[in-house]
Amino acid sequence: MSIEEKNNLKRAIEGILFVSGEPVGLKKLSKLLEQKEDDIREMILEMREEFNDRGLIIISDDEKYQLTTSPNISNIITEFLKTELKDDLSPASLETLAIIAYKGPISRIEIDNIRGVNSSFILRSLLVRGLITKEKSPNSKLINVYRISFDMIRNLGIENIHQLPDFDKYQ
Amino acid sequence: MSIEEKNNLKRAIEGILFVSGEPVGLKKLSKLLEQKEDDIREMILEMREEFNDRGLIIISDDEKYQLTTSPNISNIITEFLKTELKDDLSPASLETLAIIAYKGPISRIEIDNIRGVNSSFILRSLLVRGLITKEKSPNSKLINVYRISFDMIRNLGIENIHQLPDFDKYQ
Amino acid sequence: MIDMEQKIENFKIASEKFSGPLDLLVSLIESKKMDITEISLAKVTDDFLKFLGDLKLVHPKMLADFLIIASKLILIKSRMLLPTIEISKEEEEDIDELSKRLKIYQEFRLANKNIKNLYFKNPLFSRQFLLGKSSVFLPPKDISLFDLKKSFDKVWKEFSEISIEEEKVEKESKMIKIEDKIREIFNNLKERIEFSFSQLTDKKSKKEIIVSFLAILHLFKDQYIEIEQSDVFDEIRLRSIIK
Repeated sequence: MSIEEKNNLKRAIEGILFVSGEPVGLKKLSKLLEQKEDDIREMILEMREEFNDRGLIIISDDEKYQLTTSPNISNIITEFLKTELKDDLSPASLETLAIIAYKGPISRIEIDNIRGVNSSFILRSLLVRGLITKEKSPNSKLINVYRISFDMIRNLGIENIHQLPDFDKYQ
Repeated sequence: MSIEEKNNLKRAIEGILFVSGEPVGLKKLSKLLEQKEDDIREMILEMREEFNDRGLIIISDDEKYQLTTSPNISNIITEFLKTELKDDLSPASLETLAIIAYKGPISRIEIDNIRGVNSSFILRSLLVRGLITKEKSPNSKLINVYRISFDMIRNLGIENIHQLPDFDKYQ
Repeated sequence: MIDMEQKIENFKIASEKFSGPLDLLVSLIESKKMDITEISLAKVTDDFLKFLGDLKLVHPKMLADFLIIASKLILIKSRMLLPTIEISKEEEEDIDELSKRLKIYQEFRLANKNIKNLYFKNPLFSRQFLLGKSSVFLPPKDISLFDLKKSFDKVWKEFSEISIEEEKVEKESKMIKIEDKIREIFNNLKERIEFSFSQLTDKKSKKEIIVSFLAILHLFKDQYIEIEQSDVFDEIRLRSIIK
């Protein structure tokens, strides 16, 4: 392979590992990139060396690869996660949570339509904080619906969602 | 800063952007890393240059930064994610997006004036689709201004809005 | 008669095709490879009015925007045809402003092309927020039932107001079908050879009057009727010329 070909291959590997939340198998990489497994393995070895000064590393297990943050920045990452997850809810997050509480189970499209803005990021952050849960819609397997989590219901000091003020009025 | 300090800072910035996935503001980075905003800005400039051969790039708008895949691996990532992304734009949506991209942040009245029609419905639909964002005007709290979203910047495959063809001509 | 029915069937131009009156106007001028001048505006006036007449279904909000431009075009055209006609300073400024706005609009059409060319050509992909992090219960501090209800009340009220407005517009736009109006006028004309615009629009809503006006413009253009008006604001008389 020429240097340019090698660089292209490395770029592609890095991009794939970046967008994938899970470890990606050597076989899958080889098939997708139309390259021999040995060549992919070699590229990843080279990448690991080149990544020396970087904030990311490639970890592997059982011929599967994953991109993750380097251990020497773990303190700052922990700090970052804390601030992201422990902050008070923004008005936009509270509004989304309230819609899910009163109107759940409800799909993202319905939430977006009520709010008049896209809610993808807020939904994701409410999910990670465990304030809502996601499940497949009983009507369509392609659609996810959201509802308020049981933990959050208890945190509000009620036993079930029907005890929300004016709950019946809004149904 | 010594080279080692610089490298540490860059590692941390990369790691935070990686874990977040979403755009992260300069203020937040500066506070978290306990460094001056100017220094962070400079580090990101250097990182962008160093990322030249890599599969990832840093995109930015409004003093926020996001780590994304590089435009020259779009095809392979699309294949890997098996996503059907192409989401068609009507002439009215396209026109409104173009005005906001080249002239944003811009108010509805200014948009209406260029288009010669009322844009409230189009703006709402672009907001719901997550292609634009709405914020209070820095000059008046009563006026909302619109700018294109990071999602839209990503859809356009550019690092920042100044990379749009003929951007300066419209300023 | 069959010809007329056929014409109604053939009205294919949808208002979605153009994003507004400026878009239509610039398209018409560009299709004739002309620059934006008073002369070119006068030249495309007929085509502009024809388009309005051919509209199958118009969003009432947009219709008003189209009509404002139409009235300016008619003014420009009348001045071309009758150089002796006197126009006020205000009207003069109006014409100037229209050309200016069209030029700005035309520039943005290049911007549209740029956006269209780039859109999803080489998209960049990001990671989901905190991808791979499993969910842990981290409740916000001090969120009460009352906060939740207050926030919901607010967003629900705003949403209900928008829905009502959307429904209203939907209903109105369903009512305003130019082709129905043309049909109605056409049938009227079959029964009476001549009638006035005020007879036609008696006790009708403002929007219906506008649509009726567009409909008679259309019938006039296709030479189904003659229109006569002796002076500004005088009664408009319609006469059938169908053989």
